[in-house]
Amino acid sequence: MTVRLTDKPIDYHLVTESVRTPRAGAVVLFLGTVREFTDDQQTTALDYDAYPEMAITKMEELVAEAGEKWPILNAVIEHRVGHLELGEVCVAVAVSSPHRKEAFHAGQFLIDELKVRVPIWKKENWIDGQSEWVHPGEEESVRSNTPSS
Amino acid sequence: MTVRLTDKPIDYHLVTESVRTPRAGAVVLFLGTVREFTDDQQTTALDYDAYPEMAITKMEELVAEAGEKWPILNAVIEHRVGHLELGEVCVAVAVSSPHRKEAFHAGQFLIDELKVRVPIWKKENWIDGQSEWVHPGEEESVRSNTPSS
Amino acid sequence: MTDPELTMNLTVKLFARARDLAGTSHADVTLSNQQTVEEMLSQLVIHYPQLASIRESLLVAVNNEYVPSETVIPANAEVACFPPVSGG
Amino acid sequence: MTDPELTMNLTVKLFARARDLAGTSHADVTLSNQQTVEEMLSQLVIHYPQLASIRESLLVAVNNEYVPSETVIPANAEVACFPPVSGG
Repeated sequence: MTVRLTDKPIDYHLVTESVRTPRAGAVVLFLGTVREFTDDQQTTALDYDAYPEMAITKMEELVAEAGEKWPILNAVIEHRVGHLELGEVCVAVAVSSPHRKEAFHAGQFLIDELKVRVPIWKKENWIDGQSEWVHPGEEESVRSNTPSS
Repeated sequence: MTVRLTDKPIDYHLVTESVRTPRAGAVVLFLGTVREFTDDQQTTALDYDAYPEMAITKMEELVAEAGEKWPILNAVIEHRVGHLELGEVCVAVAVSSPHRKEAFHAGQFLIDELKVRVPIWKKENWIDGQSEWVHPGEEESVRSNTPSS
Repeated sequence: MTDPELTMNLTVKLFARARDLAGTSHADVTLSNQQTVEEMLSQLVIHYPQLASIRESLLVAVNNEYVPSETVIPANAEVACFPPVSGG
Repeated sequence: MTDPELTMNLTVKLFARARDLAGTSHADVTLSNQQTVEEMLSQLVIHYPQLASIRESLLVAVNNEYVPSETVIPANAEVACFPPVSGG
């Protein structure tokens, strides 16, 4: 079980290889990638900010919880921080298990919970030059002209 | 949407790359891998047989059905045939979609349905030298001494 | 002897354990016209009695589609017969 | 003036929009001993009024754990304050 933050492009092939084992019959990999369109808003890039120590602690908690819920053999989470261009991988979650059902369940659990528990934030950079932090549940979206870092 | 049978090792990195697009926010990859233990029986290798024309037809049906059920952007299935050693990838299913939920649903649908509809069969080669076709639902398991091809 | 006009020679593709038991990947059966999948299976088991043990679980495909036992086999169809699948 | 024995200087880590609004990643607040997260947030907003607009949605972590507003902040704790997360 390994979790990692990185400011370099994620090598998801390496992430996937690292969970493979002859004891596994199933491997599930989830990739979050930088999407160009959200409804009709066009993104040009994302910036991810993280609270590194707590993000690592929370991701470690998640893989431990997944291991208690399902008989998984290995799980790895790697999350990118910094500036990402369209199409780049922002997160890779890989899980191996003897049978496929628990690999799917654990993979979905890990990414679902990561999105609510792990202190990482994304800022959308829109095509009109504006940028905006994404903070789910905030009443109003506060658009700002802060240039992306 | 592409489906493929191959007697060469599956390059799942290539399969995954082929579904990626900046329109996607999510990619799900499923790998079936040759598992060493099934309960307490130890496998040394698998042999896959297929009815190629029909397998392709059925896999094409599956990706078309997935595309009707969920707003997926791309889906690729590649299945190995022939002799596979422990740990090797027997099938890779990759799906991309704008959001993660449908990528997980479509990926699970494709592998679940592949396993009941697509005419491919596996023969387990056990450590005791015996080999056995896996035919789910057959009343009795018929063990034979046919050497693996 | 049946009228040759009313019979067809059919080669049934066999796979996996069905092929191993029959000892061939292409089983030849002779059917009358308008015979069903069920009747084809009966002919198959007469010619290849080794298949009797798995007959109940055999699936039949005509032109790459699964068909139920009452389906009439059309002329020039590609017919295949195999045990439950186990890919993936 | 409070008794210096009974106050602590706390540096609160800020992230994402909270950091941008406050203009700093490390906000200094002075708390009395035994004050709660809620009271810390009040001090924070007094020092950084730009945070008032997002105060209701701010999350607080003490030593890498989320804590509710009634939690008393222990001495020498690492405290962080940030809006709802959006990783992945």
